[in-house]
Amino acid sequence: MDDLIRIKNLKKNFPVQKNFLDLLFAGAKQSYVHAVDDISFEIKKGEVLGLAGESGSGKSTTGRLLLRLLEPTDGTIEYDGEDITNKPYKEMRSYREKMQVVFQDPNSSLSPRMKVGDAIGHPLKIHKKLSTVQRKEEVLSLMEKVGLTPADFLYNKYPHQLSGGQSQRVVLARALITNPEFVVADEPIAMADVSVRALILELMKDLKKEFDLTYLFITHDLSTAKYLCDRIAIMYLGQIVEIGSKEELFNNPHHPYTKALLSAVPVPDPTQRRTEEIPRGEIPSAINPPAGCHFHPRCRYATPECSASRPPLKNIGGTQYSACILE
Amino acid sequence: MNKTEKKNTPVVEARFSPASLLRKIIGSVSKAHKTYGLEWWIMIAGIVIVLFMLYMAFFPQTIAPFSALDQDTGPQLSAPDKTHIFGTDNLKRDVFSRVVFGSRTILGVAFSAALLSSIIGIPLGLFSGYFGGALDRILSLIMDSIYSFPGLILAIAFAAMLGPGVINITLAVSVIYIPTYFRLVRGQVLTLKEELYVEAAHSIGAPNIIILIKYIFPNVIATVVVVFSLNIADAIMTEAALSYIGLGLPAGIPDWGMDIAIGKSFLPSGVWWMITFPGLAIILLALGFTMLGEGLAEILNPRLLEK
Amino acid sequence: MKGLLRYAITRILLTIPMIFILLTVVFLVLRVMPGDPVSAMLGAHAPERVIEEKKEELGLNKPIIIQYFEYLGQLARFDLGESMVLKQKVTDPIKEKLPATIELTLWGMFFTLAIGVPLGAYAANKRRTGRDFGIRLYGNVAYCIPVYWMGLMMQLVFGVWLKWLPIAGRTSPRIMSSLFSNTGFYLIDTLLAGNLRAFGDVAVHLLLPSLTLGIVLSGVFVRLTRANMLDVLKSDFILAARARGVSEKLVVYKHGLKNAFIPILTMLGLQFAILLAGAVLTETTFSWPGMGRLLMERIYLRDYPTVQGVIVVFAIMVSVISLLVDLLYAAVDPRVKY
Amino acid sequence: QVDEPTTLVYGTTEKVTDMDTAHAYDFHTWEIFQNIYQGLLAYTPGTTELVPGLAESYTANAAGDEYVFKLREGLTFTDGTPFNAEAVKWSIDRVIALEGDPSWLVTDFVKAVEVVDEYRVKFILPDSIAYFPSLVATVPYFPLNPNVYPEDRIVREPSELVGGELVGLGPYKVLSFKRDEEVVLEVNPDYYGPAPKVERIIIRYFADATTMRLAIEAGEIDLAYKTLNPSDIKDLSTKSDIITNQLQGPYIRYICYETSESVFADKRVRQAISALVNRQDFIDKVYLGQNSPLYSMVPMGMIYHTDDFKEALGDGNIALAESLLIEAGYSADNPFIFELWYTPSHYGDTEVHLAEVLKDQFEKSDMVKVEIKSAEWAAYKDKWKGKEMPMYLLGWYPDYIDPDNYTAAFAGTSGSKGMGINFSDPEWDALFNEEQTNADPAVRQAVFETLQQKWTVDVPTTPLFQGNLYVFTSSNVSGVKIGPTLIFNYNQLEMK
Amino acid sequence: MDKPILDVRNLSIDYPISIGTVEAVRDVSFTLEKGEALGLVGESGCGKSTLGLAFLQLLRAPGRIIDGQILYHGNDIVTMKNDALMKMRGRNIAMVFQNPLTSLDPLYSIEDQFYETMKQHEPKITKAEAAEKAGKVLEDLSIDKKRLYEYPHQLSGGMRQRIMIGLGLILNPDLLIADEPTTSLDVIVEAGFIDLLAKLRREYNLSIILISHNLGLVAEMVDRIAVMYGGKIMELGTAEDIFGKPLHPYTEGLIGCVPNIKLDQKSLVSMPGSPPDLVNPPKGCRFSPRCPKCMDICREKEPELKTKEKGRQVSCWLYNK
Ligand SMILES: Nc1ncnc2c1ncn2[C@@H]1O[C@H](COP(=O)(O)OP(=O)(O)OP(=O)(O)O)[C@@H](O)[C@H]1O
Ligand SMILES: Nc1ncnc2c1ncn2[C@@H]1O[C@H](COP(=O)(O)OP(=O)(O)OP(=O)(O)O)[C@@H](O)[C@H]1O
Ligand SMILES: [Mg+2]
Ligand SMILES: [Mg+2]
Repeated sequence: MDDLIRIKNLKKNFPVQKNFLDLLFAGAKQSYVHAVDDISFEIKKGEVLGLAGESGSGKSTTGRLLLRLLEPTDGTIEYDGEDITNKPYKEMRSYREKMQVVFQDPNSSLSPRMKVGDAIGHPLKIHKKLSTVQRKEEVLSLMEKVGLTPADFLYNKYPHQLSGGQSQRVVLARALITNPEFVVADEPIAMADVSVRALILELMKDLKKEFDLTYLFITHDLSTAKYLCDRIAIMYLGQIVEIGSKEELFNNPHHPYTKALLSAVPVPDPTQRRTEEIPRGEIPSAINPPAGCHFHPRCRYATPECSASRPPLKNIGGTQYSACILE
Repeated sequence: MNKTEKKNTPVVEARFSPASLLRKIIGSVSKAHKTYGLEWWIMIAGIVIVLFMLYMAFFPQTIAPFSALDQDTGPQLSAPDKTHIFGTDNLKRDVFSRVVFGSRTILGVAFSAALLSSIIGIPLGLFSGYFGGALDRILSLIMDSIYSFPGLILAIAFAAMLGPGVINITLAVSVIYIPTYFRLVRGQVLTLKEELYVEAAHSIGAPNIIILIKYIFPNVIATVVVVFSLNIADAIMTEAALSYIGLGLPAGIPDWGMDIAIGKSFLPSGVWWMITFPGLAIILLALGFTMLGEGLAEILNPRLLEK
Repeated sequence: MKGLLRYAITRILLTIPMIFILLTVVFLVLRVMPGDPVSAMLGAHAPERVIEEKKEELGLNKPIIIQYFEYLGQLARFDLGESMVLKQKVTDPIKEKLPATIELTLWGMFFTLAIGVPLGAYAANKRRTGRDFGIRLYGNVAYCIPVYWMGLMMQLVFGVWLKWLPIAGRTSPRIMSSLFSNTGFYLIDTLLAGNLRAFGDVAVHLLLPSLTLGIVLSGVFVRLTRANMLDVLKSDFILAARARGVSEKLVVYKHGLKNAFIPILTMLGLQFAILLAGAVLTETTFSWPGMGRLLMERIYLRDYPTVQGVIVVFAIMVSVISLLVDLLYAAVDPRVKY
Repeated sequence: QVDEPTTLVYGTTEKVTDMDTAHAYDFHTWEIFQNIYQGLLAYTPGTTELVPGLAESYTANAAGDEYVFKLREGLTFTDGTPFNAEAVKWSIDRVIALEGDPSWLVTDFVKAVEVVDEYRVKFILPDSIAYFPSLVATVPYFPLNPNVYPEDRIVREPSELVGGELVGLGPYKVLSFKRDEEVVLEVNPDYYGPAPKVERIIIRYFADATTMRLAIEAGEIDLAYKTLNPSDIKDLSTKSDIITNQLQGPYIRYICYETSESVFADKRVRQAISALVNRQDFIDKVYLGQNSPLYSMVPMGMIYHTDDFKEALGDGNIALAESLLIEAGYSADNPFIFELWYTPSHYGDTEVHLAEVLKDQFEKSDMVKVEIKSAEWAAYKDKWKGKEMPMYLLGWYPDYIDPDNYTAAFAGTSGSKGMGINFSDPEWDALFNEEQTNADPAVRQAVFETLQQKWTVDVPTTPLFQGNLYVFTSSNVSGVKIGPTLIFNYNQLEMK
Repeated sequence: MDKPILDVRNLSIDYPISIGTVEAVRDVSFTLEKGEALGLVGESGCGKSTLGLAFLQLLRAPGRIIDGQILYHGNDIVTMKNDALMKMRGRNIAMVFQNPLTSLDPLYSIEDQFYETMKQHEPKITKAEAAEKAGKVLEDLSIDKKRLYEYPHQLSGGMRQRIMIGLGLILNPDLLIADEPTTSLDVIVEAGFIDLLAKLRREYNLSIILISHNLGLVAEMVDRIAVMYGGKIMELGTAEDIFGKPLHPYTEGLIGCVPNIKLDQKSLVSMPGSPPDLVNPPKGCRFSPRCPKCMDICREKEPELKTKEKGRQVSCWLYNK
């Protein structure tokens, strides 16, 4: 299998907003949120890579960087062997056809004043020269495929007239209308009701087969990640702490953070209640992350060494890599 | 669904009759009232007032018994009675007729002023907010400065500069409302710019100008409509205030603010009717637009007015 | 404290561009205006030579851009210059009229808040009752009343018909004006002089104009307070406080009103600008010798420096008020720290 | 307890301008000067009769271009400075040098002032000037204290004077001065004449007529003078506890035409429009009957006044107007269209109405279409200079009491230009010259009669009305004597 | 067995709104024993929060209880007077809400809010006493005492949630109602929170009603579960029973929807459709339009909540012959 996406040493800093007079007076230095801090990975064609981690760990930022919706501070992004890190906005347009995104909140990712049909059809309008009738037909047929039935009826609805599940399908349809190769799904089910979650997950699975897709699946729910992904990367404070195939990671987690996450996931089975202790405290600020391994203040196994320098990702067998000095 | 059916659909829709249209309107009215409750009635009251005033402005002669300028309608300075329901002024003109004809002036000025300031303010706000940069900062600074300053005082300066006249006063009033639209639209664009659907539009490769027109502008328009209506109410007050202090229109055009100013000197003699009625007319008209705007706001976007 | 000071200084510095922009606008507007101070000042008989000399003397013959930069230079030295039509410093009439306007607006603001906030809070608490509806209607109508018309009506009722209250001026003609040379705030001056009769006279004169302003502006605050109260009463912490058994009175007034007051505070700065505009009209209606009247008079006389000076003072007043509002804000809201 | 001085509170809507005789040029400031200073000549209160003031007598030479005034002896200013010919010369020279607004009243008529001896001063005129004595009674000719007034600059506030007190040789002095609020006058103990009966006068400045009217009604002021609204005057006149003093003032209102290039260049349309004016109608409507129709630029009550306009053109004479218009090439299909300008605040709130009623009167003829326009005073003046206003409304208070001041100022080539009328006719100019230089009353009478006759033909302006003045006092005040000169001597006032 | 701490009988709640009446809760009955933890699960909009608020008579306008009783230690909360209610709230029954970020008044310090709560119930308490007591509780919740003098915005979400619990527990109530207490928290913080609740439950002998749509969370915590759908209880039983052998098709669907990290699932059960419109609820069983095992009778008549076996109730025609 080829790599469809390859990113190297990707970084993204967000300047912390400060009044310019503040800077002038206090002499305060401009500080940054290190949202994504030097990460590298690749996604193979046809693969589903999961990106998991707590809130604020930089998952969405990574997704946006891949799609060039944000400009990286540093590092490179390759798509299908081509470096797209510095492609100008206009040239990126041809890639947009192949790379798509589905966001967390279907309601806010649809313009409230745009009819369903127009919203789904808009990418076509931009990328393909089709007559209005042709476009409508394509949209309708895709709507049927993603289960937006009766398509004809829903075509002229506004997003607020749809149920949560339907909106999420519209978003999926919009992402798929140009026949993309790669889809970034940023927590597509986080806002949905339990029953809808299952429907969307199933649908995504089916669509992947039908359209031969590659996914970057962002989630903070490891259960869903396990259900859908082939490989999973665990992020903590802008860094990837562990990456590996689903089986490797779940059966043999290496990094203490991965372990903690796994044990914290509630299991819908009262007979299997958790017994392990979980780490204390909350994720620190990404403005001044702890030195060395970012996780060390919460880590049960932390040694002085951990705060000294950042441990690199190292192979610990198979395709599994972990950024922990522990054996 | 087969093709013949599809083709039929528009035909069915096109075959409308006045009766069906009426049924549709009544249907939506009654449904809407159920959904929106009191706000709906406020808006209806506003619409009724505004429509009435519009009618008055367009067809004053159907309501007014005299011409606004007729200086021989009866006795001088007579209190309201049967022939002159609002009394007469010192030039023996009929106050009621002047109020009726005056609606045309004030509505015309207020509406054109609001329109003009929105036509200038909205695009400026859209571009400034969307593209940002140095121009945005400069524009914002200018607009904020003007906005935070008492508008009427600026309008006074402009009106004094331009001199009296319908067009001049319209310009003077519109200048002070440009920042209102600019700030509103810019603020909205700044939030909308961060919306996921705008990001989604970027992700499908839509050019900036399309994003601005197709994704951002339609979402701004709802609030703009509300503010436009409230703004007309404001412009009405400003126009009347300018006329009141003598910076409005030259003589010969019936104008409520000016009539109040003139009536003012008769106040100690107990001539209440010359000021009372034009004033009530201003209140009613402004109230109409405020209620319309507020109703719209609650219906279109309940969060707007709280800001 | 240091942060506060820095914040205050920052804020004051930030007002400089605002004043600069307003001045530029006003400067240009005044120069484009037909008529100039010389023709407003001199009689119809004045020979051309005198007019020219006068213009030369006032610097009106220079290119506008030069006049503009000269004026800015002057301002930078905190000098508002001299009136062009009357032989006086611009600051002289301002010093005299400013207290009148401040006295009027402060009391106007007092009545605005005293009427608006309690009514709004009450209406929110009695949501969807007849009283609520009545108060909302009051709010809407008050907002739409032209302030000068309200003033005239007050004059008509209380001055002309009932003859209870004086309808114009700051004092009765019989009160000697030498009494007021201390601060220019008549209420304070009369108290300082210990002249209670005069104090009463001044208070009575202040009543109608400030009440007029108060009533008209209270409309906004009724609506604002009501909307904010409703919003706050819906919020989670109100429900949480109730769930802990906190009494209704505390919930509504300690938590509800205080929280609702924060957005009202934000509006206060802006409303003050409206109040100032209203004061201009009220001054005209009640013959109140304040800044608004000064402005109008001097615009007619094309007294450029004085008009500009008045605008600067208005702008400073607006800024000072919004600074005060911000400081108050910090006092009320622990989330805001300077 | 000290006795309060008898105090009279005087209300007015006027304003004090500069406290300097070299610069003040308005009736109210002049009125104050007339009470704190004295002229060489004065008027018997309430009449146009000139009597000696600070000068005991005067003589003129045969050519009429030199006047010698013999001053009253032994007077000193409050600070001890003697009043003498030096002081008179100093004062006149100062007015000439400072070139203030009214300085033309001196510079146009006086070539030089010479000290003859301690109490004798000589005015050398460029020409014979028939009405020079009445000029000498005007404020710019008032002698000032050379040790108090600065020589080289105009004084605005009394505080700028040496000593900071405004006191002259007149019956009153300024006790305190608060611009636009109040001026307090008190008896001048050094006044040589009989002491005034009212010891203190507080002049209260009102921002508007309404307030002043309420104040006099409420007894808060004892006297109200200039300017009340017609409705207030009407109401106050009916009040039993208020005394109404009505007088026919020298104040006139008229229409000006731009006669050189505007649509009014043709004198026939000026005649036609004058014929359309209906004076009683607007007096009733706008002024509630309070002014008098005026049919000549020379006001009624002044010497040589005739009513020529009445006979020649009449009032609301549509037939005549239309025939004149047809002659000038207009018809109902091709109406005469023009702009009527007024200035909204300078002449009070009634001005709008005057414009509106005039428009209505003009448009009584189908051949006339009027568009009303307005401009504030400063712009108004610019506009008349720029010939932007074809027709505009003005009013006139005399500078000195003579028909010349009502005629030459409008129709003489130079005066007319300054007023924006731009009327010029050598024949007229010759007549003005005659009337100005010839002191013979019979000759002057003939000239003015001709002029008034010609006025109805060439119509450089159309007289509208003559203003009545009203002084309201509370019932305990008497002694209001204001004649056609409009000089209000406070020392005539009495309070019961 | 002791008398139950809470006995809910045939409770029905309406929200009359302009377009009709939302039948938010219908005919709900259950009991809660001392020290027991009950989970209330169901999809969004099925009336869980409404029910939770009803126990304190805190329904948001225009909600009102139209029928039924809520017996707390035998006293009916539904008919309780305002004064009595006020005394009961916080002291006997405490409640923790979904959004910790907005559940504390931002304008008052944590101490103020503790003091206010205590003062309300013990008018004589001094500020110092209150602070001491509050400090102890905070320590129990592993929060530094010093935090007492801070304002809500200075605390993290997790801390605020614990403060909310602290405010709930300060008066030693015996029943805690937690309405989706962890929705806005991260998994690790959430897990910590569950541990904390378990500890408190042991120490204070608390009874808990945990409202959540996170089945995993409920499975971790509670003894018994009530499954709600469309305002009604569909099934009630011990956690093991509900997850082990669900009876109601809705329960079955709900459980099948959720991916289980401990399992290697190839596919999930999907349950098409959406919860009913409670203004016009479907005729018959409210779940019938979405039910895979729907029978004719289901569309006609509503089933009753019948006891199937000991401690097990279900409302379904399948078991209700
Ligand atoms: N546009 C932005 N400007 C400034 N900071 C940002 C921006 N976007 C994200 N951040 C910061 O970057 C960090 C990472 O954010 P990101 O949204 O990538 O996290 P996440 O893992 O997706 O979290 P979540 O699970 O909450 O979505 C956070 O601290 C966030 O506050
Ligand atoms: N204040 C209210 N006014 C009108 N209807 C309401 C109100 N509050 C809730 N409802 C309605 O009552 C029903 C039950 O709402 P409730 O909030 O109890 O559901 P829930 O199960 O807690 O849902 P969620 O999981 O989304 O919190 C819903 O249909 C809701 O629309
Ligand atoms: Mg994210
Ligand atoms: Mg809920």
